Amino acid sequence: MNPVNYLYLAALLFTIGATGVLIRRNAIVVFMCIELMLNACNLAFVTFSRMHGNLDGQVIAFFTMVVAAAEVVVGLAIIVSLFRSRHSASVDDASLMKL
Amino acid sequence: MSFPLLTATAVLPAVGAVATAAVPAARRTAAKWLALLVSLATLALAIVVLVRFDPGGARYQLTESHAWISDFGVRYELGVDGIGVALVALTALLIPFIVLAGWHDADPLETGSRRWRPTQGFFALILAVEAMVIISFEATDVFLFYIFFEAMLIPMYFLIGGFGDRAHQQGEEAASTQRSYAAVKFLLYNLVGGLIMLAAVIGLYVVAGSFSLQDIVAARANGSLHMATSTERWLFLGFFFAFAVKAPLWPLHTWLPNAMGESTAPVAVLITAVVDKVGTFAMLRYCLQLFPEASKWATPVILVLALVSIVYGALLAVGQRDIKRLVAYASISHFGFIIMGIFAMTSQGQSGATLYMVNHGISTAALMLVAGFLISRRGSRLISDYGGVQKVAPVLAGTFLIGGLATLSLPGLAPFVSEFLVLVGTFTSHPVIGIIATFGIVLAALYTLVLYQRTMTGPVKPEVSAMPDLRVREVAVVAPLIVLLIFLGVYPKPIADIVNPAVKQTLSDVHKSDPKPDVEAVK
Amino acid sequence: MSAQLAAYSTSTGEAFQFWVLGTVAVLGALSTVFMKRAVHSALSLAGTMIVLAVFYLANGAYFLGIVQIVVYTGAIMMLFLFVVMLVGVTAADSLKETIKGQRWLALLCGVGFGVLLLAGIANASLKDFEGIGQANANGNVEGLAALIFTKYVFAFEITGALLITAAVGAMVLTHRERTERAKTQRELSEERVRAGKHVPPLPAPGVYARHNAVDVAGLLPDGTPSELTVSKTLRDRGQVRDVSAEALSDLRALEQRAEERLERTEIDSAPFKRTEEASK
Amino acid sequence: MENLIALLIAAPLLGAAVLLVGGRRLDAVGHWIGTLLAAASFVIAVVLFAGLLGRSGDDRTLIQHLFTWVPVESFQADVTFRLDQLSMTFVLLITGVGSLIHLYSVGYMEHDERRRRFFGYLNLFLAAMLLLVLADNYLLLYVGWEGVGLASYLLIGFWQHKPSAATAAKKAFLVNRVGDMGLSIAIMLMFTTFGTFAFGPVFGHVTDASQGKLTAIALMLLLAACGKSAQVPLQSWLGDAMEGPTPVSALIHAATMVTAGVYLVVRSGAIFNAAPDAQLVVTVVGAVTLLFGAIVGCAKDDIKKALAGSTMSQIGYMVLAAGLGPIGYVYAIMHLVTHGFFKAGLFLGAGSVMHGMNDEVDMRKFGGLRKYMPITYWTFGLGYLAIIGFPGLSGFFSKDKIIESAFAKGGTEGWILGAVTLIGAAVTAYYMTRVMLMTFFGEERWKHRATAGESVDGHAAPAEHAAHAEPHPHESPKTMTIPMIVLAFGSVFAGALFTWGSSFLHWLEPVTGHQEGDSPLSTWTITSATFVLMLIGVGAAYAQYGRRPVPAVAPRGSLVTRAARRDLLQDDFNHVVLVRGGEHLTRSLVYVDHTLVDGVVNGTAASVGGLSGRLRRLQNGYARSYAVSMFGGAALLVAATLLMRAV
Repeated sequence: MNPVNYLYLAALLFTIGATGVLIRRNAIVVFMCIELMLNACNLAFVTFSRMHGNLDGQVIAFFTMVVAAAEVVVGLAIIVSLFRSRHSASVDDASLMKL
Repeated sequence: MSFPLLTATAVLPAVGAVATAAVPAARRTAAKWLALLVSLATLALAIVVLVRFDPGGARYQLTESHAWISDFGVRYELGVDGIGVALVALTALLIPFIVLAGWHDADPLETGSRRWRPTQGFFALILAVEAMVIISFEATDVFLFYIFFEAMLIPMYFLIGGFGDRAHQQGEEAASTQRSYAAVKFLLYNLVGGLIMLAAVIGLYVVAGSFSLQDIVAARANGSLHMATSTERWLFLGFFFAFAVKAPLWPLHTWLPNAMGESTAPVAVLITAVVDKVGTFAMLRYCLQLFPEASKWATPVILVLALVSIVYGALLAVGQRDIKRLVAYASISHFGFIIMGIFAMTSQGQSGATLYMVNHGISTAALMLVAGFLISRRGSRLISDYGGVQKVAPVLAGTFLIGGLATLSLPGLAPFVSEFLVLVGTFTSHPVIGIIATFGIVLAALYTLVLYQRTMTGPVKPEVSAMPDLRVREVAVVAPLIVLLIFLGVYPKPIADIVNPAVKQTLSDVHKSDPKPDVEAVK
Repeated sequence: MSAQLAAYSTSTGEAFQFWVLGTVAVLGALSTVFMKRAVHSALSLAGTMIVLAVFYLANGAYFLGIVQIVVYTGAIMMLFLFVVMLVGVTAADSLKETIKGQRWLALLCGVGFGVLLLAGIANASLKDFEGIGQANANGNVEGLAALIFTKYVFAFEITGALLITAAVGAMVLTHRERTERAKTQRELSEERVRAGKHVPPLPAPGVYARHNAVDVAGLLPDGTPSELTVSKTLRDRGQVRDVSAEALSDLRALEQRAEERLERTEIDSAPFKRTEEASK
Repeated sequence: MENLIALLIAAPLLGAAVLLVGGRRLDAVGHWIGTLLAAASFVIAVVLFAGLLGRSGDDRTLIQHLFTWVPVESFQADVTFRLDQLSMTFVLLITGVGSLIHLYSVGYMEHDERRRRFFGYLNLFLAAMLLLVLADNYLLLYVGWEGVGLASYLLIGFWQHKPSAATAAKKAFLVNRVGDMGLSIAIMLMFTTFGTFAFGPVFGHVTDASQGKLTAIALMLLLAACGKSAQVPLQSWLGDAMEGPTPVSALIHAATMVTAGVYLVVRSGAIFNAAPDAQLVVTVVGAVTLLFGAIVGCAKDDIKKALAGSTMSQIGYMVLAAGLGPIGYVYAIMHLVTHGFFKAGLFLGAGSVMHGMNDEVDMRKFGGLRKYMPITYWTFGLGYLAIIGFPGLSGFFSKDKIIESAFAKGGTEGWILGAVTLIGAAVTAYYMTRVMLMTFFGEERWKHRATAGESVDGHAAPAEHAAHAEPHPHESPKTMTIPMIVLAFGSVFAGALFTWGSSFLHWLEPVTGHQEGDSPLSTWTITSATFVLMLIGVGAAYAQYGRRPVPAVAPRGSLVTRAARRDLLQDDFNHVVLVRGGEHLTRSLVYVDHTLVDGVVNGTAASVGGLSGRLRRLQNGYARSYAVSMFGGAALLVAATLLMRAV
């Protein structure tokens, strides 16, 4: 089997995640979908690193994880405070960017 | 590397602007004095430039050149020719008077009005405009020029929109709405022009590969840079449009009456006497030098438009009920003369046009500032609200009359010389247009004298019966201008000598020479 | 030594593993998106991540595989669950779309994007590949370390800084400044007295010794449940277990037996009446 | 000696500057400063005159070059003065009469609190007028030309509190501007034709220029002359100009400024000689104006307006003469000078009368004044005799010469022009006699009209001290009578002096050139014919106004009379055609500017605003829809890259 399949899988997962971001209203779920996309990317990186036979891809994936962790922390904090302030985790409720 | 004199003339007011803005609101008067001092210092520098400038010398003098955005060949290049130095001097000369005349225009309004008027901001903006105008007169790099040509709009926008006459006939609300309308109109008109010019500037860079005016002109002269006719014409139109909006040329003029009508008199003077000059100046420097062939190609149309401006502006001035708008339309007529002189393509026409820029600056300043003093006394811009002022305030009336006579270009006052030169210059190359333009002098007499008669003569209106005559500050503003008008009317030779060589070179760039008279009466 | 194998080539085993787990991963992803309850989404996402971890391992990224399990599935997803708990596992948010045309646009974009990606990968001819073996020759972790602490050291340091910043940021965001002094017990009780309701503490939940779970309402003397005894949260979530019915039936059964033993029939209805009167 | 020329102008200019800038502290002495400086200028003029007389006829031209004024390539305008016999004549007239009128004004304006300013303006006028006649090129002449226009504007409108005065001033300036337009076009034509507009070179090369251009130049100069000298069709301002104080009317609108047109034509003689068609037009204009003014003069009841009409007609004589070419130039100037004397005298007399009559101007409210103001009566009388050309007085000589020259033009033109001038003489006699009789003879119509003191068209001096009761006619103070007497002398003897051995002719000939025309009629015939016609005119007037009493209220009069009272409807024409039309034009243009030119722009702005309003809907604030667009964008990017790699 050709490891390119992993890439196909990654693409699929990424797309699913993205669609989720667009569809779901619950901020937490949206966030999860973002995580899903990140993971898809990681998979792609890892696969690439295998195909090129060097570890840089893995390093990138590693950094991605770290950044993702940081992002999750902050993002969840935001969600929490958002929920506190307006008692809902729906992204549509925070639609003040209107003109 | 000598002392960068030209940079100094621009930097000084810029720094002054920042400093003035930094003055705490409590020390409002300090800000005024600071602004006045800075403007006077700039005037001193400008005089130094004027003295250091050698009419017989190289075309561009006191030049400075530094690499700026090397990727696009944009350089910080300054240099003045005779025309530029004259206009720099004019700008530096007028600003102190504008500051002095606007001494109380930006004071906080009396209680009951919600409008906030940052005094030091007013003066800082004026200085900022001065800096930008001066540098755009000195720039010899198209891109550099363009930047300041556009940047000018920002302070002007705030000056127009932020500061109006303190008393207004239709009350504060209506006034502020009209003011913001005027400001936005001013901004949009000039921005549109600027955008089109930007396209042309980029196009020029694509074609010429350089932004340096001198390089391009030289390259065109020695044929190393060839422009396709159509390209040249499009670029010319792009530049000319922006300048015609700024100038303003009919039918792109309608922003001027609003802007001048709604802003305070000093700001109005700033618009018409200083900022708009950049437009006509740029026609002379950029349109003609960069695109000689296209300029000649467009001459007939432009002359006709200028002619329309002259007559149309004068006729509308006759029809105005509002003093400031009247002056504005008069200015449109005068700009028609200037543009006509530029595109007459004769040395008389172009020297006349340049002198016209200077003289019109001074005469309009005189007339408009006195009108401003008048308006500030009565709190109305309507001509019909005045009458018999001459009886109660003879000095005011007298100065107003002199300003008016200058506007109708009475011989002996400066504008006459320039106007006659423009007429002669046009007549020699385009007789019919010259003759029609001559009707302008009758119309000018009409609107000026009607204005004077309705406001100053006749029985004294009760509202003006208690009107005080000019105060010391106001006399200090007007008197020097009048002296200057008379002096330049009697002895314009100094300026003419500075301007003539530059005009001669411009004409040679356009490959034009004055038509010969039928009879060689003088050898 | 499957790891070594995996490092150099793809065995049929790996193929099999890919197809099985890949399906699982996709299903997990889909359910993440389409599950009504956030908790379920979280769990299915965790599942997907674990699968991915396995894939990492299969791709010879042993370190990442472990990290994936430990950090992601172990830490981050649990964090998610905590937040879900904080925010409240409210009734599932409806998947009904509120923004007009949003869903269709989303699907269109999604499908289009996916197709494009796949197409891109497809026509990027990636037939041959050299395994990770060389790189992993002297250990995957050592290899990574060698890279991270030499080539990517700055990035590494910066990410460290990022993490700290994030932590601080999270604290700042979630920290709530107390504006007024916290009330003491005494003040609270005095308040309650002044308010004049529930001067005594709320009744405890649970009935006798048979139920003492928090979700069981205490019974009034007549056996009907009292809402007061259950915490508000449970009430809101409708998770109160009502045991009054079986309690009554137990009672009845008890008395039945008592009668049988005492052969009392004429007065059998008395306790019932009493209970009924009481229940009125 | 040349250096004195600038002083001629400098003296009054200095006076103007001092008086106008000086402020109230000069109120006490202002008028004397002005008068002295005017006199000083006159003294200098006399000195120069003596100097010129000392020279031979041909080198009596002094040139003083002050500085280069406007140098632009071939356009070289210098401030250069040229004093030759022609300008000398004018300088003497201007400074002489000017000084006298300054003196007169001292008394006349005594009660006006703005007297200082008045003298400032008078000095300004002197300076400008001298500049006009001394200029050595047309551009400099143009400066003086408009300068006198300004001065006359200021002086006509001196009593600015009267709307009528302000309007009259404005009108005068505007009509003059039309003329000035002609002058400036003429200068441009000269520049294109000769490359210069200095007198010497232009006149020297006239012969080389094309006929058409010369005619054009000449006609444009004529237009200018018409504007300044109130010739048809630009005459309408002169009547209204009488709104100004009487000394102004005497100096500017009788003696000097209005004759500038004649000066221009005579000075440009070289050009006109080369353009016969233009000359014909000049004579026609002169002839028409001659009759026009005379007719108007007959109908006016306002003494000053009557005199104004006469001025127009007299200048008509001069212009006609100037149009005759070398035959007439000298006589045009001669009549100009004599007319300067007697018409100034007449105006001063009228002023004196008004001074004594509470500034009443309606002759129908005068009468029998000779007893009350004898000096005025005598001086006025002499002036009257002079103007009607009573034998021996100055008017007689100058006018007869013109009539002769008119006939001498030869051909039918000669006959027509001659006839016109003869008729003009008769009509002149008629209306002047009318003025004389209505003012100084007959019963005293000003008595017993306690109410009618209010002057007809508001000729009330600003500091109105006299009660509007019955006027008490009295002789004017010395400052006023002395100038009148001097001028009376002038009007009596000037003519004889000039013709004595045709001294004036010899004096001017070097400049203007002269040729004796051969008139079909002998001098005696013409003289006697003139005399007879004059008698007829006088007789008619006597029959109408001397024998029977003059009605205090003007009778309706015939159609012609009524038309003449309204300046032969010229003003109505102007009003209807120019003023109304202009108003409509400007109004409609203002409308156009607001709706069309501005409307286009505002329309664009509005449409853009609407469009953006719609686009705004996209910004619904939902993060997810933004995400959609972003994601879609990403998709498009991927597609683009793929396509790029595909192709």
